Amino acid sequence: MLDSLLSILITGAMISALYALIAIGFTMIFGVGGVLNLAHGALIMAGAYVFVILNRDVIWESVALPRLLVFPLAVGVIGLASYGLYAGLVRYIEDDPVITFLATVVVATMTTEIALGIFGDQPYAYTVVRGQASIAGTSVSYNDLAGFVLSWIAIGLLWYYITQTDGGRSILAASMSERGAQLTGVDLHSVRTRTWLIAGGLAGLAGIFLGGDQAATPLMWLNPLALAFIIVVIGGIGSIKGSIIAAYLIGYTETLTVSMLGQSFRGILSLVILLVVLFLLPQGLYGREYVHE
Amino acid sequence: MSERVRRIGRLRSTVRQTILLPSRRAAARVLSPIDRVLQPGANLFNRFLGSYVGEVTGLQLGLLVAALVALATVPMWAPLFVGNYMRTLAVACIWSIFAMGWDIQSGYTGYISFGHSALSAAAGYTTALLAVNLSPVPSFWVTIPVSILAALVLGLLIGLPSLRLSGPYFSLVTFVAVLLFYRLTIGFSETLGGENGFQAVEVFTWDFTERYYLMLVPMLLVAAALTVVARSNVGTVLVAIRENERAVSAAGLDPTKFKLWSFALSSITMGIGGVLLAHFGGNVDPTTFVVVDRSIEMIAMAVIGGMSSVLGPIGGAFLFVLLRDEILRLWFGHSTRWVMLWLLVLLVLVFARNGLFRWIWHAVGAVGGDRK
Amino acid sequence: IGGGGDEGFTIGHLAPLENTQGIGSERSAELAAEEINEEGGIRDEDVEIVSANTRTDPSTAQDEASRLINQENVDLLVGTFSSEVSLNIMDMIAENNVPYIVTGSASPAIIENSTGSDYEANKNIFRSGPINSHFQAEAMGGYADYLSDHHGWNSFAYLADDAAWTDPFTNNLPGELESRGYDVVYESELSTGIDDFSTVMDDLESEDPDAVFRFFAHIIATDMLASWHQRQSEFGIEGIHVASMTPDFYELSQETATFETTSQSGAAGTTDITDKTLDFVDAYQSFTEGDDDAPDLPMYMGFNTYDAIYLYREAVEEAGTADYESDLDGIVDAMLGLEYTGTAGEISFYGEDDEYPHDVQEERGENDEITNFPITQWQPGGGLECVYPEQYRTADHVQPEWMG
Amino acid sequence: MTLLEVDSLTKTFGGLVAVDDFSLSVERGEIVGLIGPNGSGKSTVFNCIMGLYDVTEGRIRFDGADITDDATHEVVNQGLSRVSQESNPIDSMSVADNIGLFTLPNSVFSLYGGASEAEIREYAARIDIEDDLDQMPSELPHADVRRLEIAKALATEPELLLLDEPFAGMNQAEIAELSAQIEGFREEGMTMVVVDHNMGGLMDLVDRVVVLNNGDFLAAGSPDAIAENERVQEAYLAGEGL
Amino acid sequence: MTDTILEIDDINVYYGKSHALRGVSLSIEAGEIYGVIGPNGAGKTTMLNAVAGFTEYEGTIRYDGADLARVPPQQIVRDGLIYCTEDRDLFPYFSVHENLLMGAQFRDDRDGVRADLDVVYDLFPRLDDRREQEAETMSGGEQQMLAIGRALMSDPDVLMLDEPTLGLAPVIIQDIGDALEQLNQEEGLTIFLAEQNSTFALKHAERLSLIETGEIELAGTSAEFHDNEYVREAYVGVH
Ligand SMILES: Nc1ncnc2c1ncn2[C@@H]1O[C@H](COP(=O)(O)OP(=O)(O)OP(=O)(O)O)[C@@H](O)[C@H]1O
Ligand SMILES: Nc1ncnc2c1ncn2[C@@H]1O[C@H](COP(=O)(O)OP(=O)(O)OP(=O)(O)O)[C@@H](O)[C@H]1O
Ligand SMILES: [Mg+2]
Ligand SMILES: [Mg+2]
Repeated sequence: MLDSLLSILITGAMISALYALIAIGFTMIFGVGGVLNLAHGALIMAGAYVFVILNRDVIWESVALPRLLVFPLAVGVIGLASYGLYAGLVRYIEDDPVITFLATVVVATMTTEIALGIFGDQPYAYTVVRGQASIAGTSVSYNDLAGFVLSWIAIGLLWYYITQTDGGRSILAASMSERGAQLTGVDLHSVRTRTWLIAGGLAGLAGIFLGGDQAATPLMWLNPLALAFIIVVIGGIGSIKGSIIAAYLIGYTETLTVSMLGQSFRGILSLVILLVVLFLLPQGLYGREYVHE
Repeated sequence: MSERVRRIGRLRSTVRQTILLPSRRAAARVLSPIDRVLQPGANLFNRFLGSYVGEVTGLQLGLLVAALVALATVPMWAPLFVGNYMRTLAVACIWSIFAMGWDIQSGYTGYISFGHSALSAAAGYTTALLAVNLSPVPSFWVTIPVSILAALVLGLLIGLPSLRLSGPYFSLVTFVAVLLFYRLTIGFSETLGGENGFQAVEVFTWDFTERYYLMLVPMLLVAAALTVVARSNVGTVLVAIRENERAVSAAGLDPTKFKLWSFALSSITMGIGGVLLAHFGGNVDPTTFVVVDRSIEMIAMAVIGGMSSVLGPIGGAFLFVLLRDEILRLWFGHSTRWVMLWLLVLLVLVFARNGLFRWIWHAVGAVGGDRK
Repeated sequence: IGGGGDEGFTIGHLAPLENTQGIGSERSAELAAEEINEEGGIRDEDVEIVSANTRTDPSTAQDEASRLINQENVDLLVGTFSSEVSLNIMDMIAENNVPYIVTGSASPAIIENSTGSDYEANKNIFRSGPINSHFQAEAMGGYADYLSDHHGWNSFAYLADDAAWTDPFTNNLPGELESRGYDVVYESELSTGIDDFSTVMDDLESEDPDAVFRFFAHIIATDMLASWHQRQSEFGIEGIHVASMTPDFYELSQETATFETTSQSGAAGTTDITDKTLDFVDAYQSFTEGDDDAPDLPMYMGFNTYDAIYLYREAVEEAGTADYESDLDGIVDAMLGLEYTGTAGEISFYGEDDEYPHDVQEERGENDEITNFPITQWQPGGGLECVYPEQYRTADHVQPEWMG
Repeated sequence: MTLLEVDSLTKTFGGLVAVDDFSLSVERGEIVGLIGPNGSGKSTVFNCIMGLYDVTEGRIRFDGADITDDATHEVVNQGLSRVSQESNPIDSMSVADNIGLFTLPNSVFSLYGGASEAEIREYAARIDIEDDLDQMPSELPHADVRRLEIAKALATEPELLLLDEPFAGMNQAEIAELSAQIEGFREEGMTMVVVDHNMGGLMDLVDRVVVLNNGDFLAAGSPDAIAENERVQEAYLAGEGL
Repeated sequence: MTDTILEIDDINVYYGKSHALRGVSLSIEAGEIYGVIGPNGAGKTTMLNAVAGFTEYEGTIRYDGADLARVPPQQIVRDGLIYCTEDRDLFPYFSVHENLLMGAQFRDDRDGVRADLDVVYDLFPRLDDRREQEAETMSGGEQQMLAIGRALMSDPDVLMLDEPTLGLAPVIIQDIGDALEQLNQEEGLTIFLAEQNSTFALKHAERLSLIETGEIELAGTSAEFHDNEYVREAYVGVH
């Protein structure tokens, strides 16, 4: 009993960190542009595929770069892809949140089709870090462990950036009032660029480790993104702190559900929690009323 | 931002000035005599129906009548085309109902739901469960109302808690709701049929012509009913809720009541569509009914047609289904077809965000000029 | 006005074309058509394959099948991979009387719901392979005997997709194994949406079977294989894993497929089941040369589809007509009279009064064990070998290096 | 006869006491001015009356009925209406439709109720924007947007009208005109409570002034008495209104 | 004190078909308080928006010699031209204190920032009481104080104020007036003031313009405005 509790604690901690990463990226974009970016899921998937393409010779015969090089490269590529999505599409329609929301859904669906067309529906497995360790009797793959550590490093850096630096604070400020940000000399273009780059990088990072855990498939993003939604809503849209706390709440709920009730019940308990939280706190744990200016 | 928006605005206005306006003017020259000829008909229409479904110009009436005639005579012309138009158009009728159902709730109130496929699924699954678990299987006259009721009940179950939430929260929760429905079908596969779903629903008929009319007639009835509602006070209040919910309460109107009502209307519509879809193919399974792709498709249809317009979503649904099942097939292979389809939807979102059919409707309406 | 018509013999092929099984099957159909045309076609008419992508979506499949029937006026339908798709289009196909040979899905319900429940209305429906999962379960019993003889494995675990096609396994296999004197220490059905195998692996390790029989068509268990290798769990992984039939699965899974087995019709061309088997594989490979999308091997569905087209040719030549609209009974009689040697084995169909009318008959060996259900194993170094049944065996089953 | 009775109203936000045990009663036919420094709780009192905020303590009665816990639309339907500090017209509807919305019955089954065009014109005419009926709110100058807000409130046929800073952003001429119109409403039998910082406009209009300071009642009396009240002078007026 | 710091030269602004500013020109000297008055919808806000780069316009606007059309908005702010809008545009979920800090987010002189914070809190004790309250929940008048405070935190050379007295209590209006005069005299701050409240503008501005329906009808010194019959009647009123 104690053993399995410990193993739940450890497994839950690993996976929750990735959920937090996804949720934070999603909530940042929402915070800043008022954009509910469903293409975030597509970026997660793209992260995994980019890693495969660069790291393994199964797609391009001649390319098989070392993992240490591929890792930052893939994160960077997804960051840029995210910015590209903003610069090439979202910025033209962001004045209408509904249209933007729909357009990003369409992008996600389209990207999935493209992945299906290119890679088919079979999974492409890869390893980010080989091997496994045993922590307190629970075996943990180095992949998950690395994912956990890097997620927390990323979250920590982001936290410092957002709360302790003017550049970061201006991202939050711009999320509340664009006009206000301009009046105080914030460069909105640079804020947006930074936000989409960071959010994309986070999605790429999460995608790489999710794929390393389970292999890259065209629909690998749907469930994590759904959980990220639950997390973001529970934590409060726009709040990073809320996302982290909710990610752990949901991560542990999921791990518990799976080990106590079985795979089939995944997500169900999380949704119940979501409904309870919303009933008590319609704005989530740390949310603020949704104002759009 | 403003600068970029301006740039695309400029692009839009150049396109408008050099291409759209001249061609519209030319079209207007050709069309305005027709408009004048049809005007007496329009006047008659406006006198008797105008206050219920909105006023039309001569040409708009002509367009409506032409579309109705075209729909009514499908079995006469569809065989002239290469393709399986009888089936495709029947499918388009069902999806028109879904798109309208989504629109009367999400399009009008601005509470964008990503979970509407769960509502049609509630109806479809109820039909299937009745067929599987009861013997003898009750008649249509029982299963259909019960299934629609089931959609309504689920709609209220989703609507009651989630309509308290503001816009984006509502969208995310409905998105999660539909994923949950999917998980439930898998998790409780003993009762809900799992991945395979059920093949137990009796198909109305496999005869293409009969089947087409069986889908067309309910679709037209739903369209008429929803148009009446949308053009009434209720429609006005729903739009007002989208624009400014506080102003609605200040007007002494209960926003919650109206939002729930729109959800109820929408659920009933989704229920009707769900029952039709179940009896159309006989199969009720997660991929056909539940998965979030189905919700996204109906949204895409409503949006490319023109949100909050009832008739727009019908146009959107027909366009979407025809492109997907017939037109794009002429040039593209299987996965490219979907990519092209979504690309076209994306183009409409960016360049004609108010919807193609709304744009056409207004353009046609403008032909007569300022006769009034 | 609709194509097809009276010139030529049109075969509609239904499969998910994002899936390598589907593509393998489609190429095999085209190969069969090309070969048959070189030999003068079917009843002197040129054969044309019209391919439709069913995805894994029953409604799309219904759309596509309807299109093939009504627009392309196909003379024969072959294919369909997942059971839910097959189940969902049968009604409509039965209505239209087009002969339809299932070549990809194994669920007994396909027969039970059609010819098994209303023979007259459904008699245009056949299955040329694989044998239905009811028989597959029995075949697994024979395979367990082999594993027991060879490695001394006597306790087994059972895992399956929570889906219709595995019901016969769930219902029969544990009993089958116990009746042969083995322990079944663990049984579980997994949600097809599973993406975390750690709990399952923990459970398996604590129950400590010698091997786990798992039946995965929806589930792609790459992740499970990876953790199997990483943890060096002390059991073999046997049964069916559809994803593992992909020729490059060994590579795609980063070699973690090593030691796992899966059964597949045609044994992936590793062995000469009949004298047609290897010729077909060769022909397939030269046919798909330079075709990047096609898998290197026809895969199980390819064998079955290829056979289905040839045997149908034989049936209509025999019947003297391919006109199902006027003489379906003649064609059905001819089908039932066939004893056709295909690439994946000897094919003959059960008759109207059998338990599974129009289903492919299982083949049985000397000890009455089922033999047309060969099992392949990925062996260290990436070689694919047929390990069961004995007469087709190219190599002995290898247990994971960390065991024993 | 007392029309509105606010009885020991307290409203707190977290630890902040925005309104503290405040009472106010308004007689039928009066115009009461409610003044006080910024943040003294005037708008909060209005919000509590209108059911926008949950009341922390105290009761509110209107025309004898307890409306403390009623939702906004219920309060409105009892005959109370408020013109808020910020204008919020519905931008996609014309001025006429904006007014029309406020006349619709609160029933999902009433498809075609509401005021006729002539009635809408009448509401608009009472505040002199009948010429703007076909315009969109965004095309109107600020003062007319404020008038539209008043017209909307009139369209609910209120017995009691709460006006939050009706004069803000208007010039002297406009203030004079608006004051005259408000006087007109009173003659038609309407009761009003007016909040404003513009003493010139307010003091001439009202019968009686109540002063709030930091959520507390500070003083009450005739405009002249208040203008001379030293505490009010110090807390708020700074020489104005004299 | 005769350098022209801000020069608006013949600018026109259109909103669709409507011509909101028609050839408006004026110039502001460094160190003065310049007022623009006019009725509703005259175009005062439009003019300030054009200067701040929020509205497209025809014509030229020069600040400190540079053509503003070529300077990105954030640079305009860094160069000391600070705009305090009619809508206030606060950061609703930042506290009062964080809002003030944002005003100084581009400044490097920490001591200066700290000193300015004291100045603002001195000027508006109400803000001092409410340092941790979220801006959104402040009353209308409190928000107005915060908006002015935030603008001051940007260490402006020229401060553009759009209706700073809107919705403020008479006592506060008086305080603000005093503060503006003080900043103007002691720190040499140039103030460009758009006001509906003509009394306030006339009291504090040295020079003024009257703008009506997008055109400058009258320009002159405060004294000239006081004596002008039309201004007295239409804008100052009786009291
Ligand atoms: N939602 C809220 N949360 C926290 N504090 C609030 C909230 N709403 C108002 N307050 C505070 O309550 C006090 C009263 O505010 P209110 O808006 O009633 O003032 P007011 O008298 O209308 O002032 P003004 O004349 O400036 O509009 C203010 O100090 C304000 O900061
Ligand atoms: N975004 C806009 N779109 C269309 N017209 C506008 C827009 N903004 C302002 N206008 C119009 O331009 C004119 C000038 O408006 P502006 O806001 O500059 O006036 P103002 O002098 O500041 O008035 P106020 O005292 O009410 O603030 C008005 O007629 C107004 O209706
Ligand atoms: Mg107030
Ligand atoms: Mg202004």
